[in-house]
Amino acid sequence: MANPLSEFLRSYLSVGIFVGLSFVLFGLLMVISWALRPNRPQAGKYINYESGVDPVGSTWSQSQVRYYIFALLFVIFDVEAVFIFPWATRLEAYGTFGLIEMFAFITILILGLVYAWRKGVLKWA
Amino acid sequence: MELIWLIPAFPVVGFVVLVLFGRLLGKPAAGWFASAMVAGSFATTLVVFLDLLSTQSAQRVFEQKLYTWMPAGSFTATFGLMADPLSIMMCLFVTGIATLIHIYSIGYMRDDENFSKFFIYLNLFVASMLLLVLGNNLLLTFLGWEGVGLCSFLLIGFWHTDLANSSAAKKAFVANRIGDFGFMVGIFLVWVTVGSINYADIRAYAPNLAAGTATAMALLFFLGATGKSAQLPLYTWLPDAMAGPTPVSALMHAATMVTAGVYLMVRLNPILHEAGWANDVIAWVGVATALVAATIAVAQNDIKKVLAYSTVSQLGYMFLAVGTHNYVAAMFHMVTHAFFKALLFLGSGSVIVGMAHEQDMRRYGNLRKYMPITAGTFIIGWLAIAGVPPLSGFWSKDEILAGAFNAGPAGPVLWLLGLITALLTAFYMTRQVIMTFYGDEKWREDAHAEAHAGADEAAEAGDEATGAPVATAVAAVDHAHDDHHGLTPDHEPVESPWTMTFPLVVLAGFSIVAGVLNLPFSDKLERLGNWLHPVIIGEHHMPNAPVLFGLASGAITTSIVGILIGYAVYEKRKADPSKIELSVLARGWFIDESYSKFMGGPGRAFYQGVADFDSKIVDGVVNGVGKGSLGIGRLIRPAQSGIIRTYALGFGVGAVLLLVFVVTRMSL
Amino acid sequence: MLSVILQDTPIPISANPVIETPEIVWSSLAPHLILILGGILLLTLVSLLRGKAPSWFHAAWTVVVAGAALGSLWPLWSRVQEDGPQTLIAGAVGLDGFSLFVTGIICVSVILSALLLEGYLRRENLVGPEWYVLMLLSASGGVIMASANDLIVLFIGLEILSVAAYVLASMHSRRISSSEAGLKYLILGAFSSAFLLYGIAMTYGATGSTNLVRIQQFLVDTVLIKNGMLLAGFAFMIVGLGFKVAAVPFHFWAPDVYQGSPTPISGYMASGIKAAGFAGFIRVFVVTFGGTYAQQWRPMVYALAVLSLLVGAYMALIQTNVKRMLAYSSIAHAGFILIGVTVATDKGTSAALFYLLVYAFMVTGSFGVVGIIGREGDGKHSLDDYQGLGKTRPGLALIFAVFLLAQAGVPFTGGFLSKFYVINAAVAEEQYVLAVIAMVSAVIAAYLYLRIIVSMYFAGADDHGVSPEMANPPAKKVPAGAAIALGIAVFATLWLGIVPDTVTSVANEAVARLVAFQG
Amino acid sequence: MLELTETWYLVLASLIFTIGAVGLLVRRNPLVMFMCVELMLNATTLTFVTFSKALNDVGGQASVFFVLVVAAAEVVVGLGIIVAILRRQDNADADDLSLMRG
Repeated sequence: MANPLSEFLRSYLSVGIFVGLSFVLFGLLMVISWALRPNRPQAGKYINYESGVDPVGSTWSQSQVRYYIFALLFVIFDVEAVFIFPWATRLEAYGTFGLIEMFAFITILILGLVYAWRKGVLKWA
Repeated sequence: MELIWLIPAFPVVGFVVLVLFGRLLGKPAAGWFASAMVAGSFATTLVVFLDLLSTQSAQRVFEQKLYTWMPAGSFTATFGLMADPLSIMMCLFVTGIATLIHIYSIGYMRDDENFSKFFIYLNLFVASMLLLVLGNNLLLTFLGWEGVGLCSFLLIGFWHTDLANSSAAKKAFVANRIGDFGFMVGIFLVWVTVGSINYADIRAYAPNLAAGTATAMALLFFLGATGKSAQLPLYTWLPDAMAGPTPVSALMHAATMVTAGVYLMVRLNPILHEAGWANDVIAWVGVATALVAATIAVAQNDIKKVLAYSTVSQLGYMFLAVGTHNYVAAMFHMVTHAFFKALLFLGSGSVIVGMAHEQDMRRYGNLRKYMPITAGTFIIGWLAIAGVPPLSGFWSKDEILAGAFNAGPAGPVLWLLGLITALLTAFYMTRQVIMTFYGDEKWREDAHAEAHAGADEAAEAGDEATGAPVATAVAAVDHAHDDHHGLTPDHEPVESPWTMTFPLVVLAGFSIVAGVLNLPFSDKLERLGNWLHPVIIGEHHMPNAPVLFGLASGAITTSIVGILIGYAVYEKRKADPSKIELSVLARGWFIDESYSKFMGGPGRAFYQGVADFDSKIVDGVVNGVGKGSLGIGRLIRPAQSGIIRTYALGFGVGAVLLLVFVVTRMSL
Repeated sequence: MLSVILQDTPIPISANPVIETPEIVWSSLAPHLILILGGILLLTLVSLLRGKAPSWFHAAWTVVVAGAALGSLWPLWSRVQEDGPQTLIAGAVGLDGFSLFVTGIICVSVILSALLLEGYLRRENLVGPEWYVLMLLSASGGVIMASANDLIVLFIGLEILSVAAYVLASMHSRRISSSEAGLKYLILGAFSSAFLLYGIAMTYGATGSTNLVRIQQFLVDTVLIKNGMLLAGFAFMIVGLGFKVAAVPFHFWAPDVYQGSPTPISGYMASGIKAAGFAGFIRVFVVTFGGTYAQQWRPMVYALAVLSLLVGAYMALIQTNVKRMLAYSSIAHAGFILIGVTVATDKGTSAALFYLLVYAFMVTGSFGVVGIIGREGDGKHSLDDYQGLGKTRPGLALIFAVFLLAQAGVPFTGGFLSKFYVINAAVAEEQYVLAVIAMVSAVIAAYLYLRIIVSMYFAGADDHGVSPEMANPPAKKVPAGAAIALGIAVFATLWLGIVPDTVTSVANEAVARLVAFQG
Repeated sequence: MLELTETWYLVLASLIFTIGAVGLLVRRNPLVMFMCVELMLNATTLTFVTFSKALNDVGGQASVFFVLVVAAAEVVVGLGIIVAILRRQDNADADDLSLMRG
């Protein structure tokens, strides 16, 4: 008789196995390459790799505000998605009421987007 | 009867009009207008008196409630006037004398610059006196009481430019206030026990007053009376009050104001009836005052001072009568005294005017040659006060003495002391008359005597200035207050104008006739007794006929003896006057000085201490609280440090405290 | 082996296809909808017109929208009077006298603040629709909170209200203190809403539902043996709501935020947001837990009230900046209103409501005047900036004096009556100690108000009492919007002081009732 | 084996809550303080879910959504303000922001 605890754990077994496999695979790759390559440290090898171009400034460089704003907008619409997905799965169960409700929800957020767009927030350059 | 409100209304109207248009009316007109007002009030009183006379003696009480003056929860003071035999009798002689004195003062104050102001105060005085007398409850009487006190302050200090006068006025006011304190506490006590302050309610409630409270009330009101009527402890202000103009002395400090105390006692006789030993206190204080004042009067040289002390002693008589429940005699003596004392004061006033405002009797002499009418009326006054029969003085004083004789065990002793006082009264009055109107004209041979008089004055002034700081420094010989003093040897005294002599004659007439008011022979003749009967509670039985006659004859002999001694000493120079006029008497048994010394020394220190206490401790506490709260503010200020994390900390602490509270109350 | 594992984990697919959705009576949600739509439409309109809209348009629009919301209250009020309070939308929102009254207060506060804001923004040239949109949305949050019948709805209303307020507080871009205020308000606000939420979770755990009606029902039906969880819930909720209302242990943010944020916004915060906070407080504690559990939470609120009264008054004494003074005095006022709450009776609630209404007028007016006197850059708020105001701007000084006296509780002003009713309610419940402390605090606070009046009229007067001209007096002409707002506020403060009975009768009826949701 | 009852989760949630609260008190950087607040909010969601499971009532889990939305809104706005402040003073930590005090 599998007591309830193990039943509970067993359902997580599959997750555990995948995680274990991934770690093992990654570990093997790193160890083998470390073991085989010669070890001649030179200054040039340790500079940041900026797709071939010489790195400029320190790591703490001033990041453009617009990156941040896009991140914020992303968060807002991502949370919106969080609400739309469960609604979408049960669309027909909610009937027309659900439809109107969700459209209201979406239009409000769209209006927010319109405001942001008109405000010139989305301009990239 | 409904006209009763007119009686006080006349002088009030007079007061208001004079205040507004006094200066416009000018010199004589203002005086005449004021006198007319008081005369009007006198006429109305007469009408009401006759109306009252016609009604049955039992229903002779008429109350007229004008309006509720002070509705304060359960306590309501109504502004009502009461006309009953006692109050109307008082109104009669108050307005009567006041009219005469108003006329008199038109002449007396002729050359005074604020002439109309004097009459403003006089009218106000009459109005408050009438209010005092007619008021139907204690509060109204108290209002009148204060009004009269105020007017006496204003009038005594009328010539306030002179320091002596203003300090005398202050002294009078303070002494009255001490008395008023007793009066006020009395009113509160009455209100607490009786529940109302109307005389009718007091009279109804009186029988079931506990003896203790009745005695307390009687003593408190007596304290008020001593203040106002200048009895023993608080009499010192009356002699100094002579600093005021003579009509004032006549009106207030002889006839009307000082009798307010006696009126109050008689008005509250239902209480006195219940107050056991308080009456003896009143009697003894009365007789003691009479004796002491008489002895001092013997040694006074200022003409008005003598009369002042004589007033004090006569008032002592009245309180003796009140103390022995002989209210009728007290009122009778009050009326007769009012007449002849007013006469004597006005007479002395006209003498002073005649003698260029010189008040020292030692510089008078033989004035009957120059001022016959004044002398004549003065002599009538003198005989009346000395108690020579058929004049009014004899009847009233005799009744008091007779009443005192059979008033309980101490009666004869009281009677004897009263008799001695009567003797002294006769003596000092004779001395005054002789020094003023008879003998040689002493101011004539003043040329060589000037130095002597000067020295004498200096001596007098010298000893006076020893103790007294500002409050009581009234020069013993207060020289004439206005400027043109200076009795030059060749001065020819002249008789006063008719406006001054006419009242003298009228008063003289009354002094003679007044005796008829209450003759002891038969019931019918005791008019005043029957008249006051409904007001008085309880019977006062005079000694039976033979004893009465014995006492009467005793009284007559004493007054005759007094006059003869006076005549012998002063006219015939049998004995040396200085042996009698001892300096100790001249200075009023040092009572006055001892008061001022006490006030100057320890008294002041005490008051200073109280004042300091108040400023340091009481104010200190109040400011302390203020500073304290600011301090607390500063104490908790750092908590607000501006840093978010301290705010969050405060937040956390608050939450934790709440949780701790919850844990304590949790029932797991 | 993998497929075995995958098959075993069932994916729940519910059986019945149709979920019955709650039927909604739209008309009863009128005020909420008007405010929300008003805000959003304003946003879109202005952004579409791209800056061609005149500057007064935003303020006018806000006033119209708030006025409409206020207007919509009347039919709802009559409906509530006829067939009693109702619960709507499956128990989420309650419609009763209480919520309508508080909605009224919030709308009034929005109208006055919008009018004041208009002049202020033009002077600080920060014109933009965002201010008004945020104000309208936060107002709608407040309205939701006032009429919430469910703890979660209450929380959402609170959050809408506060998030908009955080932004409003920090919108004065040029002033450092504005962003500092915003940050403080934000972090502490978030901190407190976490507490509130944790409290809600606890209560949910203890009573099995977040719906106030069901909670009340549950508490009536069952007697909790272990009430630890519920009491902990009370404590946490008190912390959360206490913050919103700036009751003392949680008041630290108030002075800094009121001082930092733009003055009309402080006015709005002090009146509108505080009213919503108290509405939440009363709805949750007095109404739902008012019965048997009252003596559990009352001591806590009692402590809050006492601390607010005393600390508010004492700290106010030593301030030199007028805005901070007004902030501390608003904490003292919160203390007063908390008395109405602690008493937990209908009388207490109506007293608190009346107090909130009068307070809204007084505070918005006061901050309005302070805003005008603050001059360019909204920086001049220290006491000596007010010296001689009586002489240079007599009208303004007089209006400010009226507001200050009203706050001090001088008779013939609304302030007096409101304090009177609250203390009256306390005395009716024999809370004498509380009443005495209230009066002491009023006395101490009076010193504060009079200090300002003195500096306006008397300070710096030379020997014969002539106070000097102000150094650089504020703009001669008071902006139109502000003038209207101040006029309304002064009139209302005095009118409520002299003829309060119409309003008090409404306040007495406007007591919250929880009604079971029919069907 | 030990039984993972409901109180375990509640204790865990309250632990997270206190960690978040203390974190906010201790750390200086506004961003980190903000994260602590988020931590506290998550603790509440955990409590909600535990209670919903124990009471077998779906309401608790529904409220998790609302908490989620609110947290998101707060984050967006909060970071907006914090970034606005940080742009003004590069290394602003919470203690410097104490212009207003007393």
